[in-house]
Amino acid sequence: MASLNMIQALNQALDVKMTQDPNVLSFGEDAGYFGGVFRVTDQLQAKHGLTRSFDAPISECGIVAAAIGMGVYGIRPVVEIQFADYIYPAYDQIVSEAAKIRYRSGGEFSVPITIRSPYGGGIFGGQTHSQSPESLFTHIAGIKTVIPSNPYDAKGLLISAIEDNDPVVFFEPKRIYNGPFDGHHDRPVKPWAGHELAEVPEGHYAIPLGKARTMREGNDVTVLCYGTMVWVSLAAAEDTGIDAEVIDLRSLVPLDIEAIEASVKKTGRCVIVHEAPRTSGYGAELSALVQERCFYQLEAPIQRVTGWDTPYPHAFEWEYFPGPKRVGDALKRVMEG
Amino acid sequence: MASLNMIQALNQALDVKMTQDPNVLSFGEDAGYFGGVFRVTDQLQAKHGLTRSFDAPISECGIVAAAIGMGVYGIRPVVEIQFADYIYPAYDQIVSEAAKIRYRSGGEFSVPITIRSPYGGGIFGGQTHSQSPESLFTHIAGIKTVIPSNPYDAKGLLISAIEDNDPVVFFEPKRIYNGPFDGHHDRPVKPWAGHELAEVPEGHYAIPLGKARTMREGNDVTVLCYGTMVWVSLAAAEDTGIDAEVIDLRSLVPLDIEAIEASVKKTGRCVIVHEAPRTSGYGAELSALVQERCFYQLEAPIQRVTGWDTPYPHAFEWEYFPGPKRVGDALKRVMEG
Amino acid sequence: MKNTVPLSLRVPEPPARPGDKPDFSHLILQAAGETPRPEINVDPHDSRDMAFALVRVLDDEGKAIGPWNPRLDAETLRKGLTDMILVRTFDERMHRAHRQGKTSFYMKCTGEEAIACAQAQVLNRDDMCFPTYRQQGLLVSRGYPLATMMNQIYSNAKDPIKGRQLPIMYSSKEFGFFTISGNLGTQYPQAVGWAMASAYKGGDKIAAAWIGDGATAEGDFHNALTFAAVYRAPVILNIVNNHWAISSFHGIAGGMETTFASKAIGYGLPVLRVDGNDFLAVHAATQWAADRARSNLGATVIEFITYRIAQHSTSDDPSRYRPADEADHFPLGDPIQRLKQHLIGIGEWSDEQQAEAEKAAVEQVREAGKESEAIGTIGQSRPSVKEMFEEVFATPDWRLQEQRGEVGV
Amino acid sequence: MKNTVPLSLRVPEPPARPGDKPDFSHLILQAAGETPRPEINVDPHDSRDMAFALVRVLDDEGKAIGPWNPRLDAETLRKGLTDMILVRTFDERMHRAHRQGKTSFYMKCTGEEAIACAQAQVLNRDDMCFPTYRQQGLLVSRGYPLATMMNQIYSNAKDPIKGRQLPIMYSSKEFGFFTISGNLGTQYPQAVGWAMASAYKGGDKIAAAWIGDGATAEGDFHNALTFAAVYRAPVILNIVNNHWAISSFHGIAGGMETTFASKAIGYGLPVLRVDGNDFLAVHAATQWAADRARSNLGATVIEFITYRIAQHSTSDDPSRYRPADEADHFPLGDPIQRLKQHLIGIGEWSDEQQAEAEKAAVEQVREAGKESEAIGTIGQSRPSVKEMFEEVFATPDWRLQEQRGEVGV
Ligand SMILES: Cc1ncc(C[n+]2csc(CCOP(=O)(O)OP(=O)(O)O)c2C)c(N)n1
Ligand SMILES: Cc1ncc(C[n+]2csc(CCOP(=O)(O)OP(=O)(O)O)c2C)c(N)n1
Ligand SMILES: [Mg+2]
Ligand SMILES: [Mg+2]
Repeated sequence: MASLNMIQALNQALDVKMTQDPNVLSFGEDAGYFGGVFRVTDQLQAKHGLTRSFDAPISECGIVAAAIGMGVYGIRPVVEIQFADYIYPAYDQIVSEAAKIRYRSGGEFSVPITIRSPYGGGIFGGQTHSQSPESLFTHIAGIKTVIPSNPYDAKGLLISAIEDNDPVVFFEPKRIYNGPFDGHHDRPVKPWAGHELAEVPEGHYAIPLGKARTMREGNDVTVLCYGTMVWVSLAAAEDTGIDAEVIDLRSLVPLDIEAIEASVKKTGRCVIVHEAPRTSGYGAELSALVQERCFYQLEAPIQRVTGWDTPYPHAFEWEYFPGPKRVGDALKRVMEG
Repeated sequence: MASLNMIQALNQALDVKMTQDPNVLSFGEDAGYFGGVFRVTDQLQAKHGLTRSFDAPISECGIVAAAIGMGVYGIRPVVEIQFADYIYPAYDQIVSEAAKIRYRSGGEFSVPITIRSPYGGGIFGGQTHSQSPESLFTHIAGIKTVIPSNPYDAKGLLISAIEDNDPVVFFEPKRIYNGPFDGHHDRPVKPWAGHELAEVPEGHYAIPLGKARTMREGNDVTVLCYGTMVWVSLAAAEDTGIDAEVIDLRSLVPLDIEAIEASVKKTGRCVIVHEAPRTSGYGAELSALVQERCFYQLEAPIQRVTGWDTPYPHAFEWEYFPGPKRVGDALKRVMEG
Repeated sequence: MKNTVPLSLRVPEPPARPGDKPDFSHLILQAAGETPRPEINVDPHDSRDMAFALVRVLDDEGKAIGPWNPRLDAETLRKGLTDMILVRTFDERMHRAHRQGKTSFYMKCTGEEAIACAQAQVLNRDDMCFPTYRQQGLLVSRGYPLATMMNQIYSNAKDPIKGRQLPIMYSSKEFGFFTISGNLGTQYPQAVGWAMASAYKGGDKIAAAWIGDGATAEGDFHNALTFAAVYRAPVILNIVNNHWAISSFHGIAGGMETTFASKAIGYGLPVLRVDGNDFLAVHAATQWAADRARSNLGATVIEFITYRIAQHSTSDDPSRYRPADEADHFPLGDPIQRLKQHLIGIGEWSDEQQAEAEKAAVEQVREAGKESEAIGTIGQSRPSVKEMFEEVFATPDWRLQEQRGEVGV
Repeated sequence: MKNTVPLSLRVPEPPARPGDKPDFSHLILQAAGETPRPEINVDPHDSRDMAFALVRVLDDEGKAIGPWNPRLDAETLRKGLTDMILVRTFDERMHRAHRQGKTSFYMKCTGEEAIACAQAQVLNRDDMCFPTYRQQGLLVSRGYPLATMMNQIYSNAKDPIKGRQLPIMYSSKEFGFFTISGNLGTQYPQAVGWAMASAYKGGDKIAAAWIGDGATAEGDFHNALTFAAVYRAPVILNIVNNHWAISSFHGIAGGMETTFASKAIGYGLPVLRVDGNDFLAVHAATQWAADRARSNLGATVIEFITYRIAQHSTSDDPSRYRPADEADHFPLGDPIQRLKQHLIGIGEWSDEQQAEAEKAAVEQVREAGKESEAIGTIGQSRPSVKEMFEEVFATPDWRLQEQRGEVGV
């Protein structure tokens, strides 16, 4: 079994589906001949042909609208939004159209499309190459939101997203494309090579949407996280020696509420970690759900470790990015609470 | 002092500011000669001239972008988005531009604009005339979000929004434009006439953004709400006889956290009410904040009474709309908890 | 350099407001037969003038003349006429139904019937239409049951879209009629995507989309034309210029600066500017565009010049913003009268037949009304409340199941 | 009707990929002097051909000829030349700085210097420019301190925008340079709004905006032209067609279907298509547009034909998607060489002066570099961390104060 990084794993998911299903095609800005600025669609045009992996005009709105029309026709486009920070021009087509077409047509029309986009910080990308807009999609009925944290999941989840009959927004944590960055930016970067979750089987496999993955079992506190923050949270548990149960949600909608409830009822404590600004981030929903369902088991206030309520600042990457230190402090606070 | 409905009060706020400040102007779809589909800008063109209150092309994105450019120039445009359901094409200009220009320019440029838009349900408007997208704006650093619940506040808050030096999204609960609808749709509609909060002083007055209003003092439970839900919540307290403290937030960002904390610490219980879908609605943020700050005073799980996680359905208005019955049930649950 | 004059902001105003004399002198017109008919494989650069011409077939006497005459047989023309009569009768009836409190909302297409009714004859049933709320003629012409349209309007138990949408937001996959969106313009680039998929699959179906003069200002109009041109999508992009967008005249969308048709030039797309109240011209222009699409030559933009005779919707009152008699001065007349005049002129129709057709239409609508009202009008009957929670996703997640439980359905 | 051929999806491809022979035969060219110069009050409908013509002043021998010759004095021309030399020198230096790890990112405008440098001479200092990331020439020509540009690029303690933005996202109100956005196209309709405000106030300032060929596909391009036409805004809307958008050739934005200039026709806006590597043509065309705006005649669209010689940014490698020698085959040459040739031709410049100017530029940049690097390059020096929390709003709310407390600044 090959050891792949996340880019290769995602590329393989697309290749597998395009090989298997002539109705799957891919397009986006610089995603055709060039293979995407992060190379996720590399070689797909050479292998599958010009009309199955092609470049698109710089119009995120047009890209998603065209994909919706294709989905309505009955094929399964996978589109790339070059950075999540540029998804907003497409927001109306996603919220008003993709999310509502099945419902408003009484089930006659549907939109089986996947919208891929690199997201998140930690790369000195400044305010327009670092954003984490996931909660702007979790609020929208009719949209699924998926975020992998490793190569194995990335391939299996992307295959499920493509096979799903509803629109899926698939955010790729670009900071961990090449290795499980844990927020210790002062240490040498680990590559995926050799990591057990980089062992990616050839061919087709699907990971169901809505099933979380327990990355670390623990009894003291439950940590809810996704994307890059999974590795930061694991590092924080490591650094503090607190016996945290680290849960990688993998999919925010649908959400694996059983796994969350079971874990918090076991530990009695909860810390939520994400990169997006705190106010109305997905951590707010998770916090509300946990206190609604585990109120009588909670021994301390749920803690949120998040990005600040500011735009993403270029020169203050590590003060903004929720690193292992900040997560560790929250783990300690919640244990004292 | 005249008794005005909310439309007249908002119209007066615009009239006062346009009379006072030549840099204030208003535009939007059908908002000029015709005075807006809800008549909020009625007569402003006749009184202040063609270039101070005019019609705009049907491009919400263009309307907001033009307003941003005007704000950067140094004037104070107030634009109308005909329905909040149509604000999404402008989302990129609001999120990527209006919200970030002061910050990214090191404070050199700013965007003192007001984006008015009728929002909310209860009018059989179906999925594109009933939405409550407020939490899509509270998540965005750099945007203020204001929602009045009565004519007096509507005028004072809109004047503050126009005078504010940052972009303000001002959502007008269209269901209560003409009267304090309390969700008892089977009863005759009350008009504003005669209501004490319809007593609107002539001329200029401002209500600071970020100050909540306690609509009803109570000791048993704190109800956090805004817009139409203020009246529904008051009715629920009435109907159940539960001694609820009903707090009208008036502004979601900035938020009056002191008022919330003080009240919940007093009552030990909290119910949050809004029309928007539950998942990642503003209620999630409020719930998270309350449990973070009042954890040790809480005697029961915080309850959220909200719209469902579906598009707004035309034929099921009163099953979707959070009415006094549903709020009342939550009040009872939280008292038992 | 300093300014020669101080700057001033220009805000366009319509030639006439309530009380003023209507004025259509700004409208670029041409006599029937004057505009040439290019080959369908014409180089768009050689046909730019079409954006400023006007395709017309029926002259003032109702004679069909010139190169665009589609030479339709009488049967086809009579169907077109009776379809238009039926649409108008249906609109009248449903408008009354609103006043009677049977529906919360309605929108007529009075004066614009020729567009959808003629285009429905050109398009195949399995071509996909991405309409606005003023193309009910597509459904009527294709024989979609009037009672089913009413069931949707009444959101009653037989509403095919299960009470989820405002009245008139029809959807019918079987009739090639894409679910109408309440959001303007969004369907335009979607139609291009659908057409791209059809081309990608090497199929033979084409798409057609409609947009109003006002909505051309939305970014999605630009997105649609860009993608249609770049990928040479087999789609017909119709602009229905009825001169008003609720209370805003077409000049607020740029209609006083140039023709809407001319927007196609900047994308290298061929375009036709057509008399939208001339059934034969609409038919011929649509056939030309459809032939191009089916011949893999790509997209065509068509601007139809027409006039919105009725109020925007039942929530609107045009007397507040335009002259009450403006419609009477619209130089392109009424599509039903013009086709009737033509048919009578060629001896294929008579005033008696017209009277009968109108009676028949009233009868047909009454029958449908009976059938639909027997199920119920707004509030009397509706789909099961559980429909509120169905089909948000293909399969509901736990949230929807729990919330459905809270409602107890 | 059934299809005559099965449909197929067309995806445009550039004439040449790596290894192929470069080919610009698709480019519509005209000889210098050929294109007429309309009066500034020309009716846009009578000047549509300008969208397919090419405004050029410098002929192949570097002689200035024809109706568009701005007849600039030698001083102005020499400043233009030395400005362009300085921009190119600055770009080279900062590109090296990136390789040396002094900055995380950089973008050059190599080959496009004439556009910003000539336009800066026409626009007044208090006109507002809404640039993209390739108009650094505006700042350089207006005398903005190079060291301050570097401070921004290094996000050091003297960065005027306080470390909040990516390198090269300059902002200077004093120099009429609007804060560059990382989001493409957004500035285009904002410039129109700014111009509307200037007109509303009866002032005399005009706005100018720039957009790339690729970004014209964004909806904001359409929004800008619609609002500019409808409200007759005093704005110059520049399209910089450098033939590439990262790895996508202009055809992906529709550049093979027609000219980008022709998009103006659909809004009734006057347009010029200009040799962007001809300093005199850029100057003259911009003057024509500025005169129109200042005369309250409204907006002008200008397409500048140029070529992106360098990689898109320091993150890009063009050898993967286009011929390495494509730039050498670009028919409009290099703007610096062409203006130099002209100045020498009229006896106002020499190879010696050129050599000196280049030396002087290197010196000037080195001096600035010293000054800025003394403060620090990326990582060595930066603004106070509290700047992370400042100016989100005019006054911070409790959340920002609490969060700032958490960071302890
Ligand atoms: C995105 C969006 N903005 C605004 C509206 C409100 N609205 C509904 S119809 C209409 C006017 C449309 O005019 P036009 O495009 O000319 O079509 P017509 O009604 O004349 O057929 C407006 C502004 C909407 N439905 N969607
Ligand atoms: C909204 C948005 N989408 C995508 C990008 C990513 N991006 C940055 S530059 C660029 C290419 C722009 O090409 P063009 O407009 O021709 O300008 P040029 O770089 O050639 O000057 C792209 C796709 C972005 N910055 N913003
Ligand atoms: Mg119209
Ligand atoms: Mg370019």
